[in-house]
Amino acid sequence: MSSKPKIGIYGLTGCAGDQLVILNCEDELLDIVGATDIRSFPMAMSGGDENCPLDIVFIDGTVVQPKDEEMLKRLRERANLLIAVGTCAVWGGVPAMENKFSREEVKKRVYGPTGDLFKTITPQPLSSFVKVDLSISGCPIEKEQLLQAVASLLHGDLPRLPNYAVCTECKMAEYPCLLIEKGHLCLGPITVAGCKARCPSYGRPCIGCRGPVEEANISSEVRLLKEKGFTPSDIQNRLRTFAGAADSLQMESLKEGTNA
Amino acid sequence: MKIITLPKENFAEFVGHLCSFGEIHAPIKRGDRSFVFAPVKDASEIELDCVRTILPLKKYFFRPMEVMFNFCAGEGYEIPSEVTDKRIVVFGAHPCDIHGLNILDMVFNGRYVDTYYLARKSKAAIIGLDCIPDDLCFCRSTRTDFVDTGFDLFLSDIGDKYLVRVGTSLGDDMVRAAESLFYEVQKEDRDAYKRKSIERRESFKTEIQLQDLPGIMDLEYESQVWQDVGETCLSCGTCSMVCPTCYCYSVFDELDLDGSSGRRKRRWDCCLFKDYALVAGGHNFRAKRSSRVKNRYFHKQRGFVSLYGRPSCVGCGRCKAQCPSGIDIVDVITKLRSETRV
Amino acid sequence: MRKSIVIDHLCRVEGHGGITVKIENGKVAEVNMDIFEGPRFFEPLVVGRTYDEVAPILMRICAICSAAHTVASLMAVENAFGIEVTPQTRLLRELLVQGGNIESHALHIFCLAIPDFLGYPSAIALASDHLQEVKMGLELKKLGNTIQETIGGRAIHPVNAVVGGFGKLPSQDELSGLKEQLKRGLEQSLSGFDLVCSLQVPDFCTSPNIYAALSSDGSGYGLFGDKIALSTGGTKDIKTYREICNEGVVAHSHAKQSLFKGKPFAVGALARIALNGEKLSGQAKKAKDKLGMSLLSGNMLYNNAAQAVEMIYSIERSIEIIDELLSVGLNEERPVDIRLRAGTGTGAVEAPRGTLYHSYSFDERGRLTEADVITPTAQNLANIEKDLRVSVENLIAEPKESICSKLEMVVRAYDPCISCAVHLLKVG
Amino acid sequence: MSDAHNYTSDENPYLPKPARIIRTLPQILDHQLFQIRFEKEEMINNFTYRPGQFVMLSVIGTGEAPFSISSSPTRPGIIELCVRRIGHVTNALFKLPPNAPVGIRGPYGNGFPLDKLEGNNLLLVAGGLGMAPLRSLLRYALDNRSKFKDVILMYGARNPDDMLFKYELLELIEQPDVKCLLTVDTDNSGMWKAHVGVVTTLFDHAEIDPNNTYAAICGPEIMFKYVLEELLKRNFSKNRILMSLERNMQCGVGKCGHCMVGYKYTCLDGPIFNYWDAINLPEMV
Ligand SMILES: Cc1cc2nc3c(=O)[nH]c(=O)nc-3n(C[C@H](O)[C@H](O)[C@H](O)COP(=O)(O)OP(=O)(O)OC[C@H]3O[C@@H](n4cnc5c(N)ncnc54)[C@H](O)[C@@H]3O)c2cc1C
Ligand code: SF4
Ligand code: SF4
Ligand code: SF4
Repeated sequence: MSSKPKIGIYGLTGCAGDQLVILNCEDELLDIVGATDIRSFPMAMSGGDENCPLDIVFIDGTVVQPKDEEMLKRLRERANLLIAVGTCAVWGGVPAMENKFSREEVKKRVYGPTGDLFKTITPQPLSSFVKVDLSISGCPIEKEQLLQAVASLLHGDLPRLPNYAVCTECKMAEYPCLLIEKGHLCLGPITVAGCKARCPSYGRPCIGCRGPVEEANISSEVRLLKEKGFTPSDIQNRLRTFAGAADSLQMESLKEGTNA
Repeated sequence: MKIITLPKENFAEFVGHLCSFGEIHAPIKRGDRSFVFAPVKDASEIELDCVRTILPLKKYFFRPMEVMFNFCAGEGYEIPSEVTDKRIVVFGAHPCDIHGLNILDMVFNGRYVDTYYLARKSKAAIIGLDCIPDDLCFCRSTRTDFVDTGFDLFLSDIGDKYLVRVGTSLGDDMVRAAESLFYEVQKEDRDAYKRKSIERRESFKTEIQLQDLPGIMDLEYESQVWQDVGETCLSCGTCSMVCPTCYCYSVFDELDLDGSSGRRKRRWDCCLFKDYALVAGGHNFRAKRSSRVKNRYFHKQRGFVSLYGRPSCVGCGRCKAQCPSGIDIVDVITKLRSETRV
Repeated sequence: MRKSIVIDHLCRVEGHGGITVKIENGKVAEVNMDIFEGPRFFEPLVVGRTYDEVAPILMRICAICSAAHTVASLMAVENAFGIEVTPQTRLLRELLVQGGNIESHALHIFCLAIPDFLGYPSAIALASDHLQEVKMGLELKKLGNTIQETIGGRAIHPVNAVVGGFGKLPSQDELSGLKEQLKRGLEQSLSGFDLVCSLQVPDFCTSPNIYAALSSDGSGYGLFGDKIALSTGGTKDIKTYREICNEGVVAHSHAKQSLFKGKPFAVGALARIALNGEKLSGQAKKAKDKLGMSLLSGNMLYNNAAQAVEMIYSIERSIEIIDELLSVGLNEERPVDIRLRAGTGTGAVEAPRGTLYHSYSFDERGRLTEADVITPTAQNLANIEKDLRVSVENLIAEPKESICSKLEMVVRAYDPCISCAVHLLKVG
Repeated sequence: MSDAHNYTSDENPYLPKPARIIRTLPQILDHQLFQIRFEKEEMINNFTYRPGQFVMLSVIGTGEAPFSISSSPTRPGIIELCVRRIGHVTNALFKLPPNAPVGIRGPYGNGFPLDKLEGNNLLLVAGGLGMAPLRSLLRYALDNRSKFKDVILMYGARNPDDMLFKYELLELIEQPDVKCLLTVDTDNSGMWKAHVGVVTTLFDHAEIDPNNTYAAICGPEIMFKYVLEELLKRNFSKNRILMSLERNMQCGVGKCGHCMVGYKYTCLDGPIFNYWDAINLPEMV
């Protein structure tokens, strides 16, 4: 038996982009494989071990149906460390975008009577169901952060991920501010960094794909966007595209001042 | 100080000579109305009228993110050669920019020296350039609108010539490398300089009263102003990143997949971040945003005075220009002064 | 005698799916390709969003073909507003899509399919015996990603391609750099092709197929076009894609299935080569000719070979595009301005797995009122079931395990992208 | 700007010096005493410090953190750090195998003003992990016994199992040249022979002359509060009350800004502050 950490890589409902990021580490993939004991990675390998205890399990995707929830809880039981990878797993992602209408209703409209054959639940992040030991957000996650995380985890440590806003990275890289210069609806001030301000680097406003930074001052962001002429519904749509389930983005907290 | 003149028609040629002293960096345009210091190949690329760049010159010497050393188990540490290898010539530093660097020089010297900053700084030539202030500049109030140390050469526009002050022997070398382009100062040059100097002084539109500010700040420690600014502030870090004299940083290790090699890095930090004053075990010495905002102003306007006898703000206006939520340092200080609440 | 074969979870395909086969009295009674990927209801979610938000949301239907989704989405938006993008934008978009094609095909061929043919559970296992081949596959995959990063700003879910054009243009240096890498990649894709040709392709799933693909515009082979070509003859305007993709709900699947005139049809690399292969040129043409008629034998297991041919094509075409861009020099252009108006538009692209349609309606304020997305895998599902049935019939005497692994092989040959397939459309 | 200068690594204050953990002594739950020795002979010989100073300890690959030196400069060669396991670096430290390499730089901070303390009575008041820096001062004073008048230690822990350096300190109770007062908030063992009650109750057991005594306090915030009250009640001058502050530190050498309190760097001007200075730091009021 090898003493290498036993790893499982799984996806719930989602685009599988975060698992693909793992496969996209073309230069490092063979090293990762060498340093770990990958027990199961259904997207990339057959014949995985679906029962053994795991040291680390990486999960991407959102919980949108009871099947996802069962699978997640089962993985939690098997895993020592459970890592949520990607904005879907961490915040609910695009599937959790709108929580206004009942999924069951839409399902009926879409699938007709056959819809009854499967159940859906309101899309939610992993942390709504199980304890999550580490969250790596991003839609998709950044390769560099993934590799950092893997290196730290193999070393028995949890990685320290950025805990500040995209603006910080935007300014470090000296991109002109789109909010100020162009009046774009940029979510950089409230979105957690780690992407090196990818969108502003292409002259595009941040759409918040990494989810909110801790203690984001949402109400100030909303106020300043209103001053720039955006309608409340446009602002709300934008704010809740990737992290509709986040507490800080619920309507009540948009009004109150947050921890000034 | 040696003072000479450079006719504007010789400017491009002079810039051409500078490349033998290092890679030339000067303000160029980025985006619709922003500027950055970046490498230039010749004088035509330089935006001489740029008022302020997004980032100040600190970015060259105190990098936004840098490897302090690489490590490998059993093999010790290796400092990246990038720290010390490159020579650059920075052209177009405004007086406030140079003051900013002078302040960082003080901070990074002292009982312990920051070898990264100092090594890079020692390999750079600084050529200053006068500027015309805009509404956001208040360097007259911070007394940083004029500079007399910290540059190798300093150019002041006096019409069809530049008046050139030579600050160091390196500056003199640069002049000598293109000796034929320079002339002695004539009477009309002196007159022109003085005239321009008054014109420039009169063009300042923004003033704040800073002399007794430390005392006022102590007095208004509990002011509502901090609460208000705390509510507006996004904690996005922009003001600190763009400030010429914000120098806080954080240190962290990065490990390679092999688990034994990696690097220690540092990156610019900002006292407005939630985790800035957090210690292990969870106690946060500045848990509220208002207390963090207050700290930024205190450090610049109050603490620095106690430590170095002057505020560290150089009145460049960057923090106001770049703050997404529009917080204006001048406004905050004015409010603090007029605060009457008990 | 009753027997059933159930494959709970298909591995090495993107998403969650399974296969159920019921055998009664030695005859195949039922064959189902089960899709239990959770539905994400993308189309209603995007209703009410402004036109510029649509692509960033809908590209997230799928990670592997997010470049194709992005471009199809942008084309549909522009079509609705009656905007023409510049030739430069069209070229850059094509380059982005070619990059996606290279990445996806490399991933499928080297990481998912070759292990199948050689009897390995994964590329990881394959690497212990065939390290060089796996490395080559990874390098080709990386090449596709590098193109997407350079043009789209990110390998997955591009940020730089926007309505009307691009946020930032690549530099000449970046393009020349890409070209150098592509030249190296071309060599590798040729050896990759040889490797694929050396594989024994069994013929247990051979049966007549109807193929559909965009009829490439212009003289060359391509991934874009305004017309849909069908192997039954004739072409149709992409605006009438609904006539071909007649979606219906089936009980065992969260994805809908498409039928053309009541018959299953296939899309993807094999379909494209069947319909447009005559237009191939260069090394890709040589490769196609080498395979000859076997490509058209009705054996879907040849899809991998078709992908290998396409990989050569995509690399050659990318070089061509870069040469074209560099020869005229990049124009520092901004995205074309948009005039909002109420309207409906359709965009179609050949994604790695086949034709992808996006179709939207907007109100006069540029807010989306209706969206419809038809993915290649959704179109292929019925055909997959058809092939599974044929296979079971041919294999019925074999032991269960062997049938199972062969059925999985059939499904994987289609390179299905299950999360893509699970989307939503309004009935009635 | 003028003379290009390549700084040698000797001048680089951020480079940890290679050292090794030669022994670990478990103390109480999640607290261990690490005995560390530099790899290089010259470092062992040249490393001198004052009680109250701290070092930056690197667990290479995980990071760096500040720790007070618990040993005394009177016993050179080995540096002792008493560490509580609480986060990334300390976790990694606790997991290191015997004889593992670590990095040390320092000593940093002002330490206790020994020149002032000498010739006076010493009153050391510690709570919990606050014993770490005070143990250095205590040992120093005992090794230089003649330089000090009375030496009094008051140390409180939650219960006997939470007492750092317990056996070492219990021995001191018997010793004539030091008054060692130990207390626990509660005694869960039933075996505890010394005092029970919060630290301040110990003040009733010692006679203290505020005019020729220096008090050094270190412990949790809440303890500070009560001990200060007690001292001020006894007319202690604010200049004669010394306290050790804890702040976030990333560099230890007065650059990174994190440990700034008001306008003082805890790492340069502290961590030992007298009470007057401390109350004059804006953030301490
Ligand atoms: C002058 C001084 C002396 C100290 N002496 C001791 C001692 O003798 N024994 C002991 O156990 N602890 C001591 N500490 C506290 C010790 O530094 C922290 O427990 C340690 O930093 C925790 O690091 P970590 O990575 O395990 O914790 P984490 O919570 O994972 O990380 C804490 C983060 O905060 C930073 N940090 C910086 N300064 C501190 C700080 N003071 N406290 C907490 N976090 C900090 C760390 O660098 C790290 O980035 C002292 C602190 C100071 C300032
Ligand atoms: S462009 Fe966006 S991310 Fe960058 S500074 Fe402005 S608001 Fe922040
Ligand atoms: S800038 Fe914003 S939207 Fe763009 S990648 Fe970063 S977090 Fe995501
Ligand atoms: S505080 Fe603001 S105005 Fe002052 S130096 Fe810094 S950025 Fe410039």
